[in-house]
Amino acid sequence: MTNHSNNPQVAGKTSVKTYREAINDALRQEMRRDPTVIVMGEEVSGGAGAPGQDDAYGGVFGVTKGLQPEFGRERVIDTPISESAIIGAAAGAANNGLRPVAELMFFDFIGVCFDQIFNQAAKFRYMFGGKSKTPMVIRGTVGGGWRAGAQHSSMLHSVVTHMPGLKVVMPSNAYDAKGLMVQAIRDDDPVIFLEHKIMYDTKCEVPDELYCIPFGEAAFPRQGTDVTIVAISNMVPRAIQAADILAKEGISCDVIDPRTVSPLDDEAILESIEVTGRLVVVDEGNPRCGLASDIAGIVAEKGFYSLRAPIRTVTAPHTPVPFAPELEDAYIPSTEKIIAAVRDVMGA
Amino acid sequence: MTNHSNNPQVAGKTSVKTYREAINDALRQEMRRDPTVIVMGEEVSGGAGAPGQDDAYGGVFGVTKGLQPEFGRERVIDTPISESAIIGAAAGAANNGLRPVAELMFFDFIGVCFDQIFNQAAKFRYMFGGKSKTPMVIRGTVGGGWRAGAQHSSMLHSVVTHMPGLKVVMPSNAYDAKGLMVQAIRDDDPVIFLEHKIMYDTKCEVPDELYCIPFGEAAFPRQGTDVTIVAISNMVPRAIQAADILAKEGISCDVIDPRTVSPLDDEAILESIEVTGRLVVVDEGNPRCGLASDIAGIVAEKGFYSLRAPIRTVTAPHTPVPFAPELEDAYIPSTEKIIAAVRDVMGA
Amino acid sequence: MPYQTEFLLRAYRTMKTIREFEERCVKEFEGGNIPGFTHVSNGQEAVAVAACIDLSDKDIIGSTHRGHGHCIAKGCDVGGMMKEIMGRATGLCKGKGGSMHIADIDKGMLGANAIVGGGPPLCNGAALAAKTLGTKNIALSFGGDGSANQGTVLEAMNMAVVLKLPHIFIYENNGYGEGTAANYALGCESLTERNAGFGMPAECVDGLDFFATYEAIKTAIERARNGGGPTSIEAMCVRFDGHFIGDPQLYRGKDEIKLARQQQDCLKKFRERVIAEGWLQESVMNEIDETTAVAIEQAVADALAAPHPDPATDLLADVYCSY
Amino acid sequence: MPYQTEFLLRAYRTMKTIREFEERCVKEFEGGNIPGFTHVSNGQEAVAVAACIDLSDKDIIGSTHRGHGHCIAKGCDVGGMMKEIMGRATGLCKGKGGSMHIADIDKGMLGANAIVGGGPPLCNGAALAAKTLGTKNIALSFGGDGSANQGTVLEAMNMAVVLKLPHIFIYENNGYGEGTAANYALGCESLTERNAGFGMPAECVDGLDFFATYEAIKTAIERARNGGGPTSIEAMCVRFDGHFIGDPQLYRGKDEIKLARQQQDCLKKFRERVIAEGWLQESVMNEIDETTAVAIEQAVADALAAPHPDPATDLLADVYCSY
Ligand SMILES: Cc1ncc(C[n+]2csc(CCOP(=O)(O)OP(=O)(O)O)c2C)c(N)n1
Ligand SMILES: Cc1ncc(C[n+]2csc(CCOP(=O)(O)OP(=O)(O)O)c2C)c(N)n1
Ligand SMILES: [Mg+2]
Ligand SMILES: [Mg+2]
Repeated sequence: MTNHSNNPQVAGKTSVKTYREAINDALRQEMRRDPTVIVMGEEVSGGAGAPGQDDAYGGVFGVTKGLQPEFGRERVIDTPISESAIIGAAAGAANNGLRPVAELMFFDFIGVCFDQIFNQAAKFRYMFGGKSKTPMVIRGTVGGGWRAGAQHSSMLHSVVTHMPGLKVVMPSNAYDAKGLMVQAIRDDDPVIFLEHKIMYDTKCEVPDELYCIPFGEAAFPRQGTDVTIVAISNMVPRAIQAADILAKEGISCDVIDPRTVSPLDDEAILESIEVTGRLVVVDEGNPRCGLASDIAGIVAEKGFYSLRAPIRTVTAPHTPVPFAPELEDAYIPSTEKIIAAVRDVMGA
Repeated sequence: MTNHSNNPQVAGKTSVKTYREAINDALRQEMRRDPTVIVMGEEVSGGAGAPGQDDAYGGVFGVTKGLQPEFGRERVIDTPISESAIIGAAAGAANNGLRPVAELMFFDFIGVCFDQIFNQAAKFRYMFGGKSKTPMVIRGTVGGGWRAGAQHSSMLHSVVTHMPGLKVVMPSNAYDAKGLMVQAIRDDDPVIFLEHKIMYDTKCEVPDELYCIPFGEAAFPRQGTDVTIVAISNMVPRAIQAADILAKEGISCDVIDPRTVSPLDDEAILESIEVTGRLVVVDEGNPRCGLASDIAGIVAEKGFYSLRAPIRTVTAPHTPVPFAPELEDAYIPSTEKIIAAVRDVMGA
Repeated sequence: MPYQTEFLLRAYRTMKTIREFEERCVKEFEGGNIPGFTHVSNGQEAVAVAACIDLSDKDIIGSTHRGHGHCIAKGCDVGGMMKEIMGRATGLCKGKGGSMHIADIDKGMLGANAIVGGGPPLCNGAALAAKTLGTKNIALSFGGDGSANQGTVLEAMNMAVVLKLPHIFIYENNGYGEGTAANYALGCESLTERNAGFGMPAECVDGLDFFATYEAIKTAIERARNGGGPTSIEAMCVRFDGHFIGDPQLYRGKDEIKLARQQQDCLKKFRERVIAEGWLQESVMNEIDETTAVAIEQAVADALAAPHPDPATDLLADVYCSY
Repeated sequence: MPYQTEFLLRAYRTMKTIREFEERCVKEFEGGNIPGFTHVSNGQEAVAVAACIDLSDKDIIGSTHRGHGHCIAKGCDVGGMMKEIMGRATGLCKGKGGSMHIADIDKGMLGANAIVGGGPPLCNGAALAAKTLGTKNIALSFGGDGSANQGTVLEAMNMAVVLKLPHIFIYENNGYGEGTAANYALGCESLTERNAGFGMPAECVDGLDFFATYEAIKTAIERARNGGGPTSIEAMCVRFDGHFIGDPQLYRGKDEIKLARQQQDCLKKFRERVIAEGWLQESVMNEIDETTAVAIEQAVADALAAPHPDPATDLLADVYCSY
């Protein structure tokens, strides 16, 4: 699938894995390796206190399936519906010798625990003069396409990217998902790990062994010279598709997948623009103070003299996510819209 | 003070008022005019249940002082420390015939009530197919300079600007504060009204009568032809100061104060850039996915052909707000930094 | 007879409408006609109807992700609901909300809510408006056993007591929050006692018994209307289906659902009671069953024929009143 | 004698250190040497010391905006604290935190917290780590009467019960949250009963009585260390000063503060008790008073002489471990 031109060579066998399986792999292998890694959240095992089968869910998307039978309820902890208490517990535990991976079933739920994320976990190290570390991961599902409506389909990565002290990871394929999750768990800072729910069943070859993908290093799934397309998460496959279609027309696109949006590999973007002089940024999030204009702003400041055309951002509109499929499909940036934006900057 | 070139003419007497008094004026006059306007929050009166004086605080910054003695505890409601319940009550009341003005003593507290703001109040109208309205105002104090540390000094306007359904207002002087607050109360959408705590004692001539300043219309405190400086809130006086200093060197700055950042008067900015070709955006907020890059992104997309130099953003760094005065002063964009950025784009 | 015939008929018809609606939702979902994910409330009908039957359109309810029953009990049009759930332009929310966001302000239905614990703070607001404006209207929020552990709900209870708000907190304790047992997630012995600790009258009722539930809520409503402040009612009930439609429900006990459907069916209990008491005749209820089935059939047919929204006009509409 | 002399001396010295520290903070603030805004805890010393005196550096406390006393009781260096409060580079947090963010992980002090209700969820985490790692350490969070109405605190209590965490929730009920009476903001008759409703042992103690408070917390600590889960302790106490330094305190009753200082001083009560019981001699305590005054004097002098942070090197440092 994706061409990971700058990925580390991983020894050993690979196999075709879904995005879901890749994350599960990373969690399980890290939990085996490091007894301080724990997983907590609502239904991460499922069936707590219930008469039926244990590990009944393994997360509502099945990402943590099988962990509880292997590691027990002491390390795979089902919680009440109390997100502030979940995130707070993870942050407090991270300061005291554990490496918790806390799940927000839908990242839309940051609304009920945002303080513990941005005012507590994110700021500890700075407020405390560098004397604490908070090695925690918050996993959350993002994005639309699932017809889940306005309160279960948001992206919200821009909100956490805004926050100093947080790292924000947005894998676009199974290979990256595993390597980035391993890095997230081993990282000593709080990491927001955003899984796009529409990608759980996408597959690619993934090494069976453990490997890390360092933060702040973009991937280059397509290389080209006419237009730079920066896309993240679920937008990456669409950008690739657009690039492949445009290639047939003779338009050569350089597709950049930053993989982590905080830290952001702005060097990779700026280098690409030196060659292409044209930039399209694709983001499923809302436009105002969002990642697309963030990247556009960086380039307008640092890459201005390379630019030969206006920057184009392709984002969701400034609306909540609508429920009806026709509306939601129109809401989420499509391959067609990416193609149109590229043509636009080429025509310019 | 500020030159409000495009402000409505307001009949009647004016007097010198502080930013604090101007907001108090707007609240009191609107409460007299409209019995559905209520004020609620922690200490908005103060002294509830206590043996001493009533209206003991009138808000910890004294902004709501005197309202409770005039309108009573039924309309000026002291609450427990329960921000989700405060904002939720305001939103629910707004859907049922009141026009609540809810206070978050420090806007940093959105962390404990963010869901009620962005997932509830902001989304009702859209989710419900246009069949509800939520005429509420959330007042919150923002910004640094008060040596209040990392959890009481943030801006966070970019986070709410990101959210469809919210309007975001950031007055930079007493005149605007009054007119914008009146508009905010009369507005049928949820409005986030952000008061910079360092500006409460700043003064200017303010009409005694009620008047509205429409949302989405910038003010032009200085006009010029060489460089456009967009600044908001507490950064406006600094931008004006910079412009005045630079004017003596022969650099003519067009200072734009958007006053509301959602909606944003991007036309005013784009028109200015057509003339100047140069843009400096000044924002006390953090840089990533912040308002400065938002504006830079808009201009790089829609005003590209006017641009003659890289856009420069002058923001706080990607760090929490530090406590020590030397550090906080270095954190907040200074007049000197604005001047340096202007010189930079002029030299370019 | 302690109840008017009209009242009993209405109660039965409404409960039956909910049952029929929910079972049809399951079918339509499985048939691919309902997008997204959907939570049905069959088994819990008695609580919804007992809570809403005495309310006017000016009284406000706040609901949950499992909101269809509350909507129907509050008088929302089932046709408009089915269209909404199918994402049609003529749905109650123009297809923009869907199952988890049905609202109907005209009926005093302040919205389903996809955020667990989202509703109670909002209902405090509705109650505050009623109190401030002196309307004597009340607010009533629904929540599950799981929602009771959400901080927003807990602080809303305290706020309601402090401000003496006319707000009834209904907790539908169906034993589960998703696949987690209520007993696990609630650290306390008794939710009702925990809520009483907040300083409001709190009662636990058999939510399968329409009459017991109705009487308790009726008392609470009277108290609220008369300035007596909030009440907590915990109604013990049973979820006949999965957490969402399609949930394999591995966490449930062997035969748990089968037995529940046989022995813990609030509709059956209602029928048995009214027949035993001689309050209604079986034939009248059978007739209601038939007309209800027809009405839901019609709602589905209408919904399937209803127009889809048009992105060109609808996507950007109604974010703001003006912008 | 039920208490070791060394214990009593330590208790007195620590309480006196807090008192001296806080009163000096007021003076230094008024003298312009402390930037920002600062909340002092004089009057509440007995609770802080009773709660922390038996804890090791591996036990964790979480504090509040009013945290100086908790820090000192937990063993933080008063010199480092004063420097921090004055914003100096050699302060406990390099001047980056200030009064509301003092932390000292090495001493098991997980931070003051400027967000009301911020601490208890975090202390659950410290307790969870202790439980998972089997260390037998415990966590103890402080909060005010006002904080008890914050949703984060309420859900943290439930979570602690569900996961049986070794976490003691201390509520310092000083009668006010800013200028709002605790009785107004707490809808319940008794916070302790409300907390008991969550399913944990809950006790209300006289927080002016060091010994009563100590004994209650000691029992709770033992229970927590032995796997018995969380406890709630409400300690009734008095705030001698304003909410923040400079608060005009218009909301307080006539002579309320004067009388409190005369009649409700936990330090006086301690002295009276130990003298009456013959446990300590007055002269020893007078000596402690003197050495404490000297120590705080020294801390202030050192702090005033301490270097300021340098923006060039310090502003951008320590946001991340690596980025
Ligand atoms: C804040 C938040 N957390 C988690 C969820 C996911 N979720 C939806 S329903 C549910 C269970 C709710 O249980 P309960 O309150 O008992 O209601 P029931 O489903 O039993 O009707 C959960 C965890 C959510 N929607 N919102
Ligand atoms: C979330 C949040 N809301 C409000 C505040 C403002 N505030 C700071 S202290 C305080 C009162 C706290 O009262 P209490 O918990 O009783 O503690 P005390 O000050 O009496 O020690 C308030 C309202 C805050 N810091 N954080
Ligand atoms: Mg339930
Ligand atoms: Mg207090």
